[in-house]
Amino acid sequence: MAWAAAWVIAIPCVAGALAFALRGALRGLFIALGVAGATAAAAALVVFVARDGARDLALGGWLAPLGIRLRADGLSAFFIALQAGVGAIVSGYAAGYFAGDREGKAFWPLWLTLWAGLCGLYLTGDLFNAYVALELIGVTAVGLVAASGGAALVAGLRYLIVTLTGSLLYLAGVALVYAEIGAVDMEAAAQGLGPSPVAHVALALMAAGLLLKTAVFPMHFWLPPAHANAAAPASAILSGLVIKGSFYLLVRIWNDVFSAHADDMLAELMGVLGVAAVIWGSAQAIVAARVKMLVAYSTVAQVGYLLMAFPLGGDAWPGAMYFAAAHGLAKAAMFAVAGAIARELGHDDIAKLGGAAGTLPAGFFAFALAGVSLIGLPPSGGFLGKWLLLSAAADHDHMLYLAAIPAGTLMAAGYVFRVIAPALAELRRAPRPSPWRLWREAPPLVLALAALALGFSLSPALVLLSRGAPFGGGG
Amino acid sequence: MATEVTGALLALDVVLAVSLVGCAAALVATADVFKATVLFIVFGVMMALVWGRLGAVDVALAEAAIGAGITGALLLGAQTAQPARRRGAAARGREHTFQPATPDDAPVYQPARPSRRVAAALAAAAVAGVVLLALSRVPTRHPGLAPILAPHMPDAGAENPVTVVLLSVRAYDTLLEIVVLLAAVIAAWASAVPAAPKPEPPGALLAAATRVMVPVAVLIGGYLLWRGAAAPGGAFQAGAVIAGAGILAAFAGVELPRRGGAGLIRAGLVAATLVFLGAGAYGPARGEPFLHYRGGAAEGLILVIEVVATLSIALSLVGVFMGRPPPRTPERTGGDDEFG
Amino acid sequence: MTWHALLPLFVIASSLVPGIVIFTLGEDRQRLRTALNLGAAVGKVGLVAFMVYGVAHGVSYEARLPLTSDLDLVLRADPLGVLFVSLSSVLWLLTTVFAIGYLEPYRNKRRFFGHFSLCVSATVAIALAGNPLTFLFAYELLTLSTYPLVVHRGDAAAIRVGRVYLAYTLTGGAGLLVGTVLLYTLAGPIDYAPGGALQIPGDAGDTALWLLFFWLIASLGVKTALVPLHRWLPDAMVAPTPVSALLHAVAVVKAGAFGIVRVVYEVYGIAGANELGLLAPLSVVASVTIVYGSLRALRQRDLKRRLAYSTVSQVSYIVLGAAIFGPLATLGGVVHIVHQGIMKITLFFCAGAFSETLGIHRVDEMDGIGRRMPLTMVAFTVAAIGMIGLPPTAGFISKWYLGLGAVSDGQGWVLAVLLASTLLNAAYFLPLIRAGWFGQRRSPWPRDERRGRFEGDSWLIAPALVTALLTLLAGVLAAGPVSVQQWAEVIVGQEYVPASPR
Amino acid sequence: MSSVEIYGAAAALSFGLAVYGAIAARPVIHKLVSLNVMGASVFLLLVAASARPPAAPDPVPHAMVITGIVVTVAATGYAVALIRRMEWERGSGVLPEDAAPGGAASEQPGGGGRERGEGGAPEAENAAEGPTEEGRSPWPGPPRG
Repeated sequence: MAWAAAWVIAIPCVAGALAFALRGALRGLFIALGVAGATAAAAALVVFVARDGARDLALGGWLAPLGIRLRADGLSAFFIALQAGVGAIVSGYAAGYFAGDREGKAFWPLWLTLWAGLCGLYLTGDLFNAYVALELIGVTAVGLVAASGGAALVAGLRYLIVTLTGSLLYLAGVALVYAEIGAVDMEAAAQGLGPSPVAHVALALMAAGLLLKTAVFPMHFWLPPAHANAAAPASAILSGLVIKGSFYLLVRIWNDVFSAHADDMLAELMGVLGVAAVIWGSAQAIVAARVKMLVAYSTVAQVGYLLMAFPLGGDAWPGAMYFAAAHGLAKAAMFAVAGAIARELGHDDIAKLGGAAGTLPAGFFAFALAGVSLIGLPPSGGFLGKWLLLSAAADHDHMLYLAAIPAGTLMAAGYVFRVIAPALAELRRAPRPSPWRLWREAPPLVLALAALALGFSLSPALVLLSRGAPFGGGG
Repeated sequence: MATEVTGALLALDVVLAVSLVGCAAALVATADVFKATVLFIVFGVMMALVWGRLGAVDVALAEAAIGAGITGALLLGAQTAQPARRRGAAARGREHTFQPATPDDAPVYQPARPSRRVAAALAAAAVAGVVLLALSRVPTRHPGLAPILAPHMPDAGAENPVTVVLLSVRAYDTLLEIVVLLAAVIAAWASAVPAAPKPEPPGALLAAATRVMVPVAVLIGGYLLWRGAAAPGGAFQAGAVIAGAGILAAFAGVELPRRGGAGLIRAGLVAATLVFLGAGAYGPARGEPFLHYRGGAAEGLILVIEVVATLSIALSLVGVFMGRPPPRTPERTGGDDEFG
Repeated sequence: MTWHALLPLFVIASSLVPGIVIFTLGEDRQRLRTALNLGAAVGKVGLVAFMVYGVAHGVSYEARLPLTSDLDLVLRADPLGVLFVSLSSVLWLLTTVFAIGYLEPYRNKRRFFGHFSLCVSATVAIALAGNPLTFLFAYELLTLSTYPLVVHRGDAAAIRVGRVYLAYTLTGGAGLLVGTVLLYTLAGPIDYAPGGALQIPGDAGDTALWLLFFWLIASLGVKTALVPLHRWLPDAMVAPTPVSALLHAVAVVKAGAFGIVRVVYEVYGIAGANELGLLAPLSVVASVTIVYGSLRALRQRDLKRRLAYSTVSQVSYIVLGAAIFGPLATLGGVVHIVHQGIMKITLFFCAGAFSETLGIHRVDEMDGIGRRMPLTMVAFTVAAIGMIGLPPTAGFISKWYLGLGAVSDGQGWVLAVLLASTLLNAAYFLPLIRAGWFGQRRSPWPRDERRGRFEGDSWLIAPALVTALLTLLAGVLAAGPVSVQQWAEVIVGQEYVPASPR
Repeated sequence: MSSVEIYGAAAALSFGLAVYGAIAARPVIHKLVSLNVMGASVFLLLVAASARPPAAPDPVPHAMVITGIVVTVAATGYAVALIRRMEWERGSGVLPEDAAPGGAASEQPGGGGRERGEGGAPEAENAAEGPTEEGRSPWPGPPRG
């Protein structure tokens, strides 16, 4: 079953290529097959890893330090499961959202190749191959943003410049690793890298590049305009999934490759950046004028929580991973609803949302449920993620995070209810709902309910995460 | 004799290194974008020489063909005139046409705000300093991956080690790289400028040059592709040269076959990805891991992949340079409504 | 999951599932929605009765959902939990009847009854929570399900009050989250256990436990409306009366008090808490709240705001009962959980009936109301007397045991507090009764809805009469075999057994 | 100081200069040029830092560099397409945050185009307006009938 890892990458790739080359019904068929196939392959891989533990696949039969090694362990399977879950539902949403207009034609090939790139990043065990995957993700993600033209085009161009700079900083780190040990395979690097300053410099450069691509405060300036101005399905994909890619790679090299060099000073810096991101992002979200801008700044804030796992360590790691999954689901749901609002009401200004729950009852209900997970109220995945982070903070007496996480929770409540409250207000006039309404409200509801369901299913996730993952003891 | 030779080579290295950094410094410092682009092309040629000195001949070829050639052409193309953008229904009627950039009136941009420049300088100093520090501590002993590759060379399907690494050992990298190229074309076409510039009829000199250069370039490309198996060359360098020919032909107004021209181009763009994935699936079909091919089969497969890759790379580079999809039928413009 | 484990889940599901179904029903499906509501309420009361019978005979019902190797969600029917469940299920039935009558002219009924059911499910989950984590789950769910009810009217005032309500309750929730995490860090994953789950160490770690106790009390205090944190309760009177009736008499405020009782008795244990000297400050806070609440109620012109401040004061009796060491005071506190519920809900029902039938909202408009709506006024009078604490009503029982407990623990000053609050209660309830029965009606009623044979809508008046009757029965039959006090004595017995098995 | 170390140092220096250019340059094309220089210098760093002169040149980093070069040209091509579209839509080749105060007249991208106020065409109107101009695609398409 080792080849399941390869199909997870190959199927969306083929589907993306065909979605570009073909036209008409055949194209639609291959897109649907691609999404279904990729999801099935991902499910097979997750079951496979959960059952039999981590598995390596030496591509082309070339053994590790020379050839490229695909490594499917708990951590990668967890993120691939998130990618498949959110990806499939957002694809359904996009089918309804783009029904027929031009912008949708460029969406599908870019989205499917992005899917392949993300799965490639999650599975790769090779540092240079991760660079190529990062580039593929960067170019396709910018493509998704810039396809909408206007302000999205400017945001996309800025995003492209930033993501290229980030990738090259990361590559400089890989170059130094290769200079030090003559190999770019993660495992070889983990064993070969001694305590020399070259390794420290390589880690610093790679971390800087990846933090830039994960939009960590203060390098977050490019994210809000890009995610807010893109089309709703694109924003859902970007905030929910693409941000997780570079974060995953940072976690992978921090725990696997540079575990001996991840000294406290750098970890503490990450933690402080995380706290600053939570405070700054939430503050910006509270004063944002548009729903999409609010949700985009919320992403900047939630990435802050993920970074808090670096200084805390221990069981903060599974907590952060679980929080990332819950955030992926909830954020995709929120952007989907924001898209539905923009299409139904013609605008998404928060000030003019009065009584909007009348036209989009299920939509605002989904937004509220997703908000519950984003704020971190039980019973949601976000709550359990924060619970694990908090208990790790309490164990190590990190007072800063013990204060920052609840503060972030309250600020998140602040900006989520900014959208819910006016929507509940009395309905003045009921604009005529469009026929696509249900198709645009169902996917976010499913995503939001999934985020809440995570509130009860922590143990299977922890079992999966422990399969050979860097912080899992399991086999 | 040997010492003078090594002494002379050392002097050459110093000169090359210094001019490389000087080029980069001038390029970054200048306020005139056109001057910066020309300096970049010089930088690219310098870099090709450096690759030669470092014994990386394949890379030197790639750098010259793609780094300096295609990228230079792209950057210069970005500064040519664009068609007028007339307000549609907004009837504000404002109209402005961009005249072609002639060296004398090329735009001179004010430098960024001092605060931005200080921050940039700090970041630059930090990065350069950190890398220099690391370079000073790099060990001198490790042998790299060459000795590990050597024993596998006989049944690897090609003599040139770089081609073996590119198309067999790290074939997955190359696959992803081709998908990146495809993605770049798709994304570029999605944001195409709807109004295509009105190409003037080619001057006599251009027409004559094209009639001579294009066939020669295609021939060189073919040669590079074929020699790639045993000596420096290969799909990417060949693809870049043929792309150069394609761009020249486009400017000279060479016509495309009438029916299905656009469909053919799309198939060509996508061919490399599909063929590569097909070759990859050849392994699992025989119980081997993905992208596994050895011995006789390897030679054939590598050749097929290289040929198709050259075609796709050439088309992708021309496609990205044009910046818009080819028109499906004569009467419809190549605007972004064509993308579908 | 044996059959015994399913009962707690069924009790919660009996209101959760209809709630979800109501959300999917159309706004105009009036008849089906009413049937669903009433059916669910009666079903829940039946299930709870069965559970009470089971627990009385020593059957243990416990449902356990493991989250991680050591963290799990537990629903357990222990005597204290069952007491609160029975209170909420009975009062939910009555309030549903009242709400159906009250909301006749309103719109958005689907949204109201959907969230109404979710809110009761959360309250029942709070009652049955077996460990602090489950309690936190249900506590936050309660906040989420009550917010739409508070802002139900949808006008600017409701939205503003909603924002204040959220600010207070979510801050309390965040505090409880941190508190529970610290509790789990200090003591490991504990369950509620009669007599206290924490091993109170002799001297080491006192300050940590001491600080944690008051952090938890402060977090829970927001919903209990302890003095500095009570601002949101009077403002929340903007919500429709059935919301005020159920939420502020039974669900939200009582959940906070119930949480404090859990922390004092089942986390720290009354003995441990007394040892650490935690009870004295708590009793001071409770007493201050009691007196302050009554003082503010005195000056309120609006009837519902006066009742709200009275709630602020009355709920702190429960906290006071928990803050005095000794079985009698505990009995007084626990019994008051039920008594305060039924008395206060009667007052709200009457206030709702007055405003819906005669359109009166202010205290000085009640002249001669007894002649116009005698039945409702009788219920109002019984409940008011109960609030003051005169025999034979239930209120007397609570205050009586609180007084006895205070004396037996040597806390004489508590008697003074009880006396003062009783006088203040009289000061702001008796004038209403006098005006109601003996006042001369000069101006006509602002609105006169004579529906059906009764003095007003029977759906509104019947629940008030039933709860007034319950108030009397709880007072008169207190010492009898089947009574609230009897059940409370079982609870008290468990809390004070020294070496109770953990 | 063998030649490999010289080139290593040159790579580090030009890498630094390119970082400066990528941040400080105002027109996006100039940033793009700096990015390409940054890419070339990182590739040089990769090969120079790991080369051990007496030993035969190691093919693996060479392959990586070729892959890197092609990826960089793909990204550059896409960036150029975006810059062209931005100039066409907004009339300015400078990102809003880098705009010179008041949009000096002399800064026309690619020749004489007047740089309008940074507001540019209101976003909504851009997206809605489809292709309005005629104009033959430069692709070597068949001549118009």
